[in-house]
Amino acid sequence: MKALWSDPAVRTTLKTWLVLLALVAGELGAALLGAGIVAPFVGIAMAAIVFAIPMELPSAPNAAKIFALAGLFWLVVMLFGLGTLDPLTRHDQPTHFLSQP
Amino acid sequence: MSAVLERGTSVQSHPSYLTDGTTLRSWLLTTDHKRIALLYAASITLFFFVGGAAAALMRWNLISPTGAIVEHDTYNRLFTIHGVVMVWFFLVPAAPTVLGNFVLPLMIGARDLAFPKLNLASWYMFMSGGVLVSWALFRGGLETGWTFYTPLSTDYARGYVSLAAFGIILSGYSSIATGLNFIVTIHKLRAPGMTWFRMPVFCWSLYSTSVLNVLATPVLTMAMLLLAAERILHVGVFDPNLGGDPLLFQHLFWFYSHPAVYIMVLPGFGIVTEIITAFSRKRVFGYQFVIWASISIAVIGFFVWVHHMFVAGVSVYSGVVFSLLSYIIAVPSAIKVFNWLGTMHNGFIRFDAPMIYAVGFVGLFTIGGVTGLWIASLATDVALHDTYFVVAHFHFIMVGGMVTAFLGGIHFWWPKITGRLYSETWGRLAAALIFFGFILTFFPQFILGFFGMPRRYGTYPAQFQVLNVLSSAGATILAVAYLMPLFYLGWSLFRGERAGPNPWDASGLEWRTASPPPKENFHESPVVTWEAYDYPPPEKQQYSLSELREKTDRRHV
Amino acid sequence: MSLTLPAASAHATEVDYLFAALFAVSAAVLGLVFFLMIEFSIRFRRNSGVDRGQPLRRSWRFETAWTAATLVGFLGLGIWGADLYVRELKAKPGALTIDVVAKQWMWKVEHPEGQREINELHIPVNRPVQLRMTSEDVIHDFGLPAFRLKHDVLPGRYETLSFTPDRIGTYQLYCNQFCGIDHANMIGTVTVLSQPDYERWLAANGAAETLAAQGSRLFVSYGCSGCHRAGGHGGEGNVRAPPLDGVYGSPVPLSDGTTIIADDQYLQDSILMPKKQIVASYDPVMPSFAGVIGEEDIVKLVEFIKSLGGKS
Amino acid sequence: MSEFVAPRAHAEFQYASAEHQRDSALAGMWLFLATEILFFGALFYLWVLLRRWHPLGFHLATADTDLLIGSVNTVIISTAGMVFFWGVQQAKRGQNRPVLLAALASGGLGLVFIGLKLFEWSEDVGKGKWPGQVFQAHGDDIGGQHLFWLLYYAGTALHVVHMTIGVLLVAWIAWRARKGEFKPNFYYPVVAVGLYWSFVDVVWINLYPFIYLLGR
Repeated sequence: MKALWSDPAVRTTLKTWLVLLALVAGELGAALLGAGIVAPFVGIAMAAIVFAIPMELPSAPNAAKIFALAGLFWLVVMLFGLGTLDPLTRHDQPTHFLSQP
Repeated sequence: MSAVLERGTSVQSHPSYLTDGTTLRSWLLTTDHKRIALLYAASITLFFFVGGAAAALMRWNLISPTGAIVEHDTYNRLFTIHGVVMVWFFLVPAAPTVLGNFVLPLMIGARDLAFPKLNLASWYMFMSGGVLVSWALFRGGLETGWTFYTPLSTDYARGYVSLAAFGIILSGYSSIATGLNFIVTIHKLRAPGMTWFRMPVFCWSLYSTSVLNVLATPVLTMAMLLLAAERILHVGVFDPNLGGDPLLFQHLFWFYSHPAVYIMVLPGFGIVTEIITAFSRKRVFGYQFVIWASISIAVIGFFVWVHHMFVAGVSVYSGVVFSLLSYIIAVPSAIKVFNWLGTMHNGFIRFDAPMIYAVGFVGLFTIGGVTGLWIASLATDVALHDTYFVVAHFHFIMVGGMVTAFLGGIHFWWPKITGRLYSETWGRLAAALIFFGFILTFFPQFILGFFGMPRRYGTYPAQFQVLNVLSSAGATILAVAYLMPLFYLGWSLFRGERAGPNPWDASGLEWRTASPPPKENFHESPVVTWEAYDYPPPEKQQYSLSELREKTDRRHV
Repeated sequence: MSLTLPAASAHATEVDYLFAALFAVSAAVLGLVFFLMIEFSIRFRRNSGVDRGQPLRRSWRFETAWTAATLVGFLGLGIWGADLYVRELKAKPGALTIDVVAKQWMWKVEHPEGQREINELHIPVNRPVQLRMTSEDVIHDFGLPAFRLKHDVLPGRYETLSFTPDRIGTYQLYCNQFCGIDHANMIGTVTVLSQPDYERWLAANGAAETLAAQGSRLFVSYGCSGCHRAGGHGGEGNVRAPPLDGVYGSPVPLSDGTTIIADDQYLQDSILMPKKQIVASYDPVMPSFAGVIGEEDIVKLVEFIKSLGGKS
Repeated sequence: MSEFVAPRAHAEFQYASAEHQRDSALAGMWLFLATEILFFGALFYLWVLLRRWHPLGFHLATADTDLLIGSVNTVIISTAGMVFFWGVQQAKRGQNRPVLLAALASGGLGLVFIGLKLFEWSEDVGKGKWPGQVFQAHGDDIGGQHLFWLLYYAGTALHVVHMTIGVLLVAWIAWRARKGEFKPNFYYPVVAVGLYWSFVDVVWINLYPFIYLLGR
């Protein structure tokens, strides 16, 4: 058992796993206490951890980094940045869409 | 030409990719990028003529203000199938999958693409999508327009919308696979010495195109999946009656479909650059500027999609922001035109068929480009939106630009692909006829649109008849002209003169191997020690006039 | 028939100036490009013996300068267009509000005094008009070439289009957004009449009650007056629901401590989603009328409440 | 020049070497994941905006989801990812047996996840939460609730499709490990599958708060 623990691979894996579980517990607890709004941000933090450790993005080849960052950049800046410009600045005057169940 | 001979190749000892296996199986299960390019060429030609037939029927119907041959419903199905087939089964895939597949590995000195099996799988995905869309077509088609706006497409259209949507999703995955393959190939498989800034411009434009394909297409896939779900389950993310918002569909659709415009035209820029530099015997003017223009078009292309929605009910802020952003993309396009002209300056220009197409492209693309200014400006867009002006504008870019560049590229690389020369006389004749037919078809549409004729009308007020008849006459000429290459190119396959490795005397790695190339592309792996387009400077090209004439005349026997 | 494109409003004329500027810029660019292309094609054809000794000196300064100049010029056109657009989009004071409901494949128009017409729109000259448009089914587009205007008409919400006609005449109306089989038949006319002609037209076509008067009757028939007091309906001293006289345009204190101005949107929401904003010191007892009261009747009820005074 | 001499073991003919092939394959996988980011990103985009327009409906609908199964599944999928990560690290040392064990355990956890998800779906459908004509809900903003459940099925179904593909890939790794194919200089298929498997994890990690936690 001790030999297993001295293996850095096992240590990294276990530590990361515990951090992830703690974050899940944290967001769950926050939601139950009525602070569910933090949950998506915890989700993003967990995603960052997975990208960094099991997916080894920081030590990946340059091409891989460029591709991953391009994906994130397009998601954040294009789709969410520019894409929400209209929906969030529009002043809709809805008619009664609720009339149909 | 001498480069090949110096490298001591023996053309006879290696079979070309065409003769290495002749069974049907050796074609349908091939992973050779050159054969896959030909598989694509065959399927794309088929789709082009399906879409073209729909266009011809539409144009003939519009000879009469009351509709000469078909009812409204049929007309609507015709323009929908024209749009769907032309956009997703011709314009988006054509240049990358046919010309890109064939010449990209040759140009960078690779033996194949990075993932040959994925390349074959991409053709099968494309064909499955094509089968679904054709199936929808044979069962009666659909009547939504290629834009699939909700709630028309979800609640009201009676045609085979979901089937077509799944076909488009499959063709989208095929584009993603091709784009991914190209990007990794360019990153990883360049020959020794082939640095990023020694790559031909066509490779750069394929790279930019692939970035757009890979990052924009998934968004369309999601939009189309939800569209099909809405139609099948009667639920409504995009349906205002069920709490959704139809503009969200339009946002997702144009998030893909505006970059798709650049997906379609960027490879055209690359092809035209290759042709102009080869036929002017001069290095591309402002090589790095041209490359950075491609990259910035690819990125800025994502900033502007809301200009398709100025009258759709978007907020005023976003209208103003996206209108100004749309103007920015005019700059890299202007740089490209400027540099094409700069390349011709001081060149030794030879007007073979590919060069006629390339110069025609520059003219038509510029017309398409400046009319883009008219519809990027908010107040004038409101006047011109959804009229024939827009139809004419994007056909100048798509047909005048992209199809012309594609045909130019086919003629340019035909000797490399087949090892044969086509008839130059017929080639020039067809090119001239295409330009005449094109201008006659689409120029009147600018005027029609300016005077308010709406698009997607199978009938129209009588005041528009004269121009519509002109346009239909042009379309007829165009249809004949587009059929011509099928015949003389087909004929050259069997009777054409043998081309030799480098009939155009062009620079570039693809011209330094045999025509047609051997299966593994190069008999001996190339090591690149020269810059792209290493033509000597004009003042040092010591050609006597008689030598020049001899070189020119050789092509016209 | 020859092509005609009248300019029937000041906005249309202004847009035409922008068109002229765009035409000039386009002609200049195209002229330059085509001139150079043809010139180079001839001068530098392969077997011409012209001196090719002077290469183009591409200086960074020159390249940057023309790029920046192009960009600034283009942005100028963009700002010009945006300015026109924003000004025309603004609601104009004293505008005549007309309701337009689109359906496959016709335009239904309802005037404030109750007149209705189909595929036609009659309006007076020199008075701002605001169209309040919605669709019963798919997306349509109300397109008016003579006014250089068009706007999509969406189901489920109101879109507005405002303009001030300044020339008497009859103009084309098109549906510009593809809306199904008979899209090409969804066309009509807009007739701009002189003020006296418009009065005559109103009189000839509309003995009908005003929207507000119709709303007054609906106020009773839907049972609103059981709880709310308004315009003489409803009992005195009723404490279950707030009285509505003079409420339009006034601030309303809400139970969550905030205050809201009672505009059209608020009134409409209060009928359809009464639990969304509860007026302070009242119980949330009002049922939702979503699905009970149709769209046209909602418009009438809101008009009635507006007619009871208040700051508009 | 030397890059193009006869390829060594495990490299296809277009590559110069095994490392060359590995780097290309991993770059390709990352690029594929970038497309997946945009694919799921479009769904989250709709989710954020519709939630903003229908806070009440989404709030009410969240209360009808099964928080227990959702949370257990989150733990399971995170564990599955980490188990496979351990396998990846062993593969780099060329050890096949730990890779086999990790792949089997991780794939097994994946199957449990899918099983629980199927059970949860049957529960949801039993509660009338199937979008379309049969949809049943109580309270206000039925339209918003309906939209929530549509997004719920879209997100979870697409995720389960990815999970299923992932389980198959992990099984393929187990099969190759059993044959003892991985060596210290040939392990990139394990890394590539690990990237995909972790990405499936990331998608769920972000779906979880949107489905079960926000507005609860």
